[in-house]
Amino acid sequence: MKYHFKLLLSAGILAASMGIQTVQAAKTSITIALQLEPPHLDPTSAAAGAIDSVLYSNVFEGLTRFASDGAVIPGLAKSWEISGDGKEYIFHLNSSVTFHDGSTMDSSDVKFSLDRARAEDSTNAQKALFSGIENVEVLSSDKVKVTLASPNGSFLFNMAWGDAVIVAPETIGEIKTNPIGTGAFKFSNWVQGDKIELLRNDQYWGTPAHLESATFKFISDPSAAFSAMMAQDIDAFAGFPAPENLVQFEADNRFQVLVGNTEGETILSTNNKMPPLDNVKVRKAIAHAIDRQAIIDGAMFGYGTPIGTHFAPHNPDYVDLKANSNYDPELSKKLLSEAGFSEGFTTTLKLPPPSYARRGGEIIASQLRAVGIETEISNLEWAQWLEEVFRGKDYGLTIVSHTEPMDIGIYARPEYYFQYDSSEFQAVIEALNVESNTQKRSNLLKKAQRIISKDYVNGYLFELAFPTVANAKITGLWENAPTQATDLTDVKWTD
Amino acid sequence: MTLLSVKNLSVSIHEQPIIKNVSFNLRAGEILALTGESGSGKSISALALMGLLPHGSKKEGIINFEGKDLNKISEPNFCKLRGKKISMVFQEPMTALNPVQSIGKQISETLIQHKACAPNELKNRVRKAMDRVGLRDINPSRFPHQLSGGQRQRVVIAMAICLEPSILIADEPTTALDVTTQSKILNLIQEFAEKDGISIILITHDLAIVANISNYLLLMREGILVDQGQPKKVFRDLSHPYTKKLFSASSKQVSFRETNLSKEKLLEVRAVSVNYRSHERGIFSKGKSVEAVSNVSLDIRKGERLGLVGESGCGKSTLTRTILGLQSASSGYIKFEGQEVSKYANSFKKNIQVVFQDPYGSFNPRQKIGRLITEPFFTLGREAPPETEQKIIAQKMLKEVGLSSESIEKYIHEFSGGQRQRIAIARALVIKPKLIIFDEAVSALDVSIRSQILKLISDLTERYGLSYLFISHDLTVIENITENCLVMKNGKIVERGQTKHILRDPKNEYTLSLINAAPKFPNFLHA
Amino acid sequence: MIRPSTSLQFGILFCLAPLAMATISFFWQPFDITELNISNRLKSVSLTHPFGTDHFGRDMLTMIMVGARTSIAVAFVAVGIGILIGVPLGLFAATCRGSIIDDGVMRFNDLVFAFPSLVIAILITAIAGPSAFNAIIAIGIFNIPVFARISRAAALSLWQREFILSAQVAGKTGFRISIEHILPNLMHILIVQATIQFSLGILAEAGLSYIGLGAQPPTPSWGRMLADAQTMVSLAPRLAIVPGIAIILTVLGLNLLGDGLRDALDPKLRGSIKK
Amino acid sequence: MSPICGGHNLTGIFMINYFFRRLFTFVLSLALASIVIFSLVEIAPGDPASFMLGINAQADTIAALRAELGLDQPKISRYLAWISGMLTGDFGISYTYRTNVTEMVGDRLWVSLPLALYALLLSTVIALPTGIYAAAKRGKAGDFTVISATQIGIAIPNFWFAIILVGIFAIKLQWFSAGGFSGWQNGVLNGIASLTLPAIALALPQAAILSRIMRSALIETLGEDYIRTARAKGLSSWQTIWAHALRNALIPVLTIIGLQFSFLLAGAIIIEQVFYLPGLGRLVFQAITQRDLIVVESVVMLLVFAVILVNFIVDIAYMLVDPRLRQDSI
Repeated sequence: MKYHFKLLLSAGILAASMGIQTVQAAKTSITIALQLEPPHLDPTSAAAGAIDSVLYSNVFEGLTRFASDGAVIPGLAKSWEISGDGKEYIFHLNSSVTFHDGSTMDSSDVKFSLDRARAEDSTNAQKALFSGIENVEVLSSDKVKVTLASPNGSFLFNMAWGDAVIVAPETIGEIKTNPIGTGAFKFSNWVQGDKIELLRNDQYWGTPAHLESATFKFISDPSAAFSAMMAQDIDAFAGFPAPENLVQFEADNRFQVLVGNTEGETILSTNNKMPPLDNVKVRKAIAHAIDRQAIIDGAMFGYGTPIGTHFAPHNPDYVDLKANSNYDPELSKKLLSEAGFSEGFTTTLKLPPPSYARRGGEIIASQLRAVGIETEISNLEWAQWLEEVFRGKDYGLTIVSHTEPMDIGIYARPEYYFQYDSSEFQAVIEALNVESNTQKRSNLLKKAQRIISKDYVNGYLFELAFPTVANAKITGLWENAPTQATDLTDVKWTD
Repeated sequence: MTLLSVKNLSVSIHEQPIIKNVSFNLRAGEILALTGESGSGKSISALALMGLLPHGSKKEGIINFEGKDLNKISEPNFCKLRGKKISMVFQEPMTALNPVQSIGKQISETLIQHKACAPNELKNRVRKAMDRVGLRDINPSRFPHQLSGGQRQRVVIAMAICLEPSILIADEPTTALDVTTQSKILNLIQEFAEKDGISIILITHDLAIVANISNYLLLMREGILVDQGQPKKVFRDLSHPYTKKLFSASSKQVSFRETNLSKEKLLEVRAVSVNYRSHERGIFSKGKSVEAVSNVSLDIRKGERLGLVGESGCGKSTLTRTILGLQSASSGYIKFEGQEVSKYANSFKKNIQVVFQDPYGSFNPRQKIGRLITEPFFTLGREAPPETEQKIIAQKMLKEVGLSSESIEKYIHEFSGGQRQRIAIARALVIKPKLIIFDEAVSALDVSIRSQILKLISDLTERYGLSYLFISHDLTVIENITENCLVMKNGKIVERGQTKHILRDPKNEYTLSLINAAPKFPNFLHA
Repeated sequence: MIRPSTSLQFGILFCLAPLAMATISFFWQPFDITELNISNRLKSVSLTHPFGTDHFGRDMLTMIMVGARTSIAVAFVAVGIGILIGVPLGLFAATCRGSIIDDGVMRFNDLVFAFPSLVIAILITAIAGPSAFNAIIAIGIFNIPVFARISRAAALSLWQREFILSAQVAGKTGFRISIEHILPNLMHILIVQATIQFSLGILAEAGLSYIGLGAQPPTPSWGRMLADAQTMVSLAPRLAIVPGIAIILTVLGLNLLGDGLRDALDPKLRGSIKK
Repeated sequence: MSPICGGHNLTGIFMINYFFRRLFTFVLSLALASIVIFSLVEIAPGDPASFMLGINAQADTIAALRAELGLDQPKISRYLAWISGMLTGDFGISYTYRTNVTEMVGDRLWVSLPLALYALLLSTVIALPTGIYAAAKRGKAGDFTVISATQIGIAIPNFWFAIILVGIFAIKLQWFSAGGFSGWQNGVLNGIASLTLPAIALALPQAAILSRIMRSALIETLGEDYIRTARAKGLSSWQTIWAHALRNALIPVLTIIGLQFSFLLAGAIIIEQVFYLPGLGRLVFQAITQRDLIVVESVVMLLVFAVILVNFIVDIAYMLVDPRLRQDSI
């Protein structure tokens, strides 16, 4: 009887009743949405942040790890010793760590992971992180020694990246579809194009997770993201793609909105070798033509922190240099005519897909037009952007968010797509790389920020905000995004 | 006994009156002929009787059948009459049958619809109906496209008579058929009236048929009944002027002066065969070829008027196309004034013109008459006169064919069928060719107009000293307008000679059957 | 049923409105939409802004007016490509009817039809970058077989007509006959088909722009307005409704126009009562 | 072509012959299509390896990945490898997902195929009765209503309609989920429920088109002589429609249904995007942006194959419906 009744029900009512069931059953599980789906599940052989978003800390762990505030704290290595010359690191591993397949994690796994990442045929997207490693030596099952060619102040930081997680040689063959790590969750199922499911690892070496299971759903379309959240099909959305909708969620007591900071400096990247942008006056004129607040309001609906240099504002070493490039169209026009462009000029503005770039690009184009600079906008997909702009350096201006943490070092690479070549800056970074004294490092970092700011290498816009929308009853979600991760170890439902 | 009585029947379609105040009676077992030229409203009258008028029509008056007014009864009740008491046969057998149903199924539908018999008897009843209409050898599981036109018409008749209705309305049942088939179908219809006592309303434009088989005739013109009576009396008295006009057009010989033929050959067709490749081919095999024209030879001398008679599908159109150079011959040759003709020879093309059958399809509807008529000047190439002169010639030609010279600025849809055929003749004459091919040039015309056009052809060719090849399926037309003629069957010439001789004393059996089958006015009229 | 004249009237009315807006926008625009005024964003309907302002503070009415230009131009040129290539192809195939060339043209048609148009459009923009121009190409390519097919079919039946035979008797070449006799007689079919393809073009432009592959900023188009509005539907529904209705009315108008023209241009209905 | 040659044997031979001829063009079209697709995908700028490794990758890393993916092979041998793989049902390994493309496509088909069929079913269920009704009532108020509705239906962009559906039924009323696909393993009804809104959005314009075609095909058939013949036999106008007109009118309708099916399979990209359904369309869209060339090639090829196959089936179906085609050539 009941069965027949069910059949007779319209699909709609059925779906509604199911909705109620999920709410009641959802106490120990969570459905959390992300915008991008991982292409595969090996964090050590792709740049895709989406892989870390799902797996970092949940499934895979490294020797060190990022805390939610961005600090580097012990991970699989409970402690370490650094030799006096700063070249030798001895890591003490946590004992009783097992992989999800039951095998134990020991120092041979660490050696394997690090050697694999720096090997000749490695496909690690951040191979540079490991380039300073000269040797990895197993001292005992829970002790491993890493020898560097030269001291590296950011080595521990580097080891916290998702690209440096520890993997096991036995399971490496299938890592792309069946990742076996040491984290608080084990990988359970992946419906490509739709979702990834994780289950709690009851054998976890650390504090076990509250949730029994978690489902990551992938919703790339911003309006679909809004609908899914509003219809409560999902419990949370980490990195909500449509800032314009956050107001509505904030006003709705079913939801909470966490706006955290990220390591993403959104900049108007400038081709420092392409005339007339090779003229520092022109770059300065551009910098003064830009109204950051208008861009933050127009493109991000107010979410984002203005920056004046390539550094995250929440970092203690940050220097506020916004005054170097305050909004002053008159000054901008003056600088242009000084540079010999009183009639203005035309350049290209190539925009990758994210809405900060597309919308921001329109606003910047309009602001530049006001001082006489015409831009030809072309919208590119990421693949095209990488080919044309990043590798081909065939661009005048572009907008992109550099989300890698502590990446000011890229300005020291003259072949990098900015094509910024300053020996002064390069010297600072060289010094920084071998410096491990905290205070000296801080001074060097501040100096580096000032150099690029006064050279107007790029137009510095804002630090990308990381909005998370979640059901009001969820706690323990990361507010900030020091790295691309959705750490669920501490997440739970409150009643 | 009066079976059906029609009083003051008027029909209008979209507010436009089509038939006005028609009254007549139909008695049991009678063949009532409803005749008139196209547009006279005879088909609409039939549809009005069947209650099957097109959308947007209105009918008034009384149609009394078995004590009921058919104009008043409800649609469901009318459905019970159709097919059972009153049935109908249509003009186009090629389209009157559902192409995707077997003929047996279509015939049985009448029986099923009126619950005439038990399901297990159906097969027998269908067989019986088919036998009755002369389809003894045909399997009911056949589909319409597997039958010839005559056979299809028999199927339609079988559907109409299988319930032995009181009235059978036959709307031009033989017009689309070959003459030999026509006579057989007419015989069949006559038989129903005589043997089965079915009253027939026969709609036809052919007065000879009317005279031959009907008991009573109604003559309509522009929706009005103009004359009626027994055919014998009507045709003998010819009291109404319109009747007289029609009658003389159908029977009168066109005055035809015999000329002395020169010996000089204008066109020489020698042993020409034309093969068609059938479309049914495999991936690797070419289709089998079908011989449409087989070893045909003919000559046209200067001033000669040659006829070519044959039924549909005999290959006469293919022959025409071959002579015109639109189709290449598989073997044999064609010479014009002693020179072999190649497809692109302009010296030949400027001396030959053609008039086609369909007055509606022969002209580009988007061009003005002036441009249409002067098109043949293209064959002259650089010899063509300047445009202003072409226009003058065109105007002159229009006058010659009896149209005003202002017509030059008009479009073709502003003309009637007869006028269009005049324009076609004007177009053919405009470059003064030596030879014209008339391909069924009068077949689509009403009888009164047909005689006018024939007269025009005769006059003009005489005046311009033209030769022509006149192709027709109609012996009476050929008789009136040619001195020599050829009879064609299945791609071959089966008989040739003087037209008079052939018609009077045919040597070939096929020619004889053609002559016998053609409806002629019965002798009683000449008495 | 809508009488021919009624649907024609409505069709012309609905089509003229966007056309007029587009034309007027060349001479006069209520506001300058190249200047973004962020503080003025998402203003609701008022006397100064009859449709309000968008997320960049631009006047929606002006956006609709200028957007009409792009939408119309894209659809128009795409139809033009279809006609300019498809019709000669179809006529050529009909002239060589039954030959290998005819067969080839038909197979080509089938092949193009077989490709998923949207996927190919995405591929084209992946190759050449998204732009209104590439959208035109992508939409235009799929118009070619449409026009080739209908002009071939119509031409084939015309080739059976006797007036073509007379032209052949007059020694005219297939090419000349196609231009002089065939083309004018299938003009009415082409016009009707063009209005239909035009309306499909507007929808296609909207679809491509919606996924970001159509017109690029700062050029506004109706499809791009919809795309920009997609995340703001709940915030300011009119951002999606206004361009949506503009598209619907224009497409509706074109379809009505097509229907009306079909009846008005049908030669069967001219000069005589239909049988 | 002679009218009385239709013995059963001859017909049979002809049908087989016809079948093989169609099969030949079928295979030829596929071969051509594969070349077109391969070239189109190959000339697209952008490198899958660089895409995957991002902006910090070193040149040697990219080269290593290219070698791993087989991208360093010459184009011709890659084409041949692709084709021969396809012939054996092996579509290769996705560059980015690193899983078997055959499996991936198979998974996506479980969403796209039911969605296409669902939408097609909806559109047919709406369109045929309304089309038939309008044709039967031509010139009357009912016809006017249907025509007006179809005009509007055609004019509405389906993604726009989809957004409105989501706004009303998912966000306001919460009857359906706003998107996503719950999977068939959670029950067939669940699966159907999650495909309902997308199917409606897809079906609406299709139904409007189909309804118009049904109407005009039926009106045209109703003008045929054999309809008059049937009426003369005593069939009522509805009986005539059922018994005679419908089957003949269904021939053009069948073509359109065939075309619509292939359109729905491939053309749902935007709808799949709006409802974030893991379907074929979104797979190919995503694969293009990620330069997952092998997936793009294989899916597009599969879609083309589907269209050509549907055409092939429709052609063969014609022959079964229409006895004339068993003999005459087309």
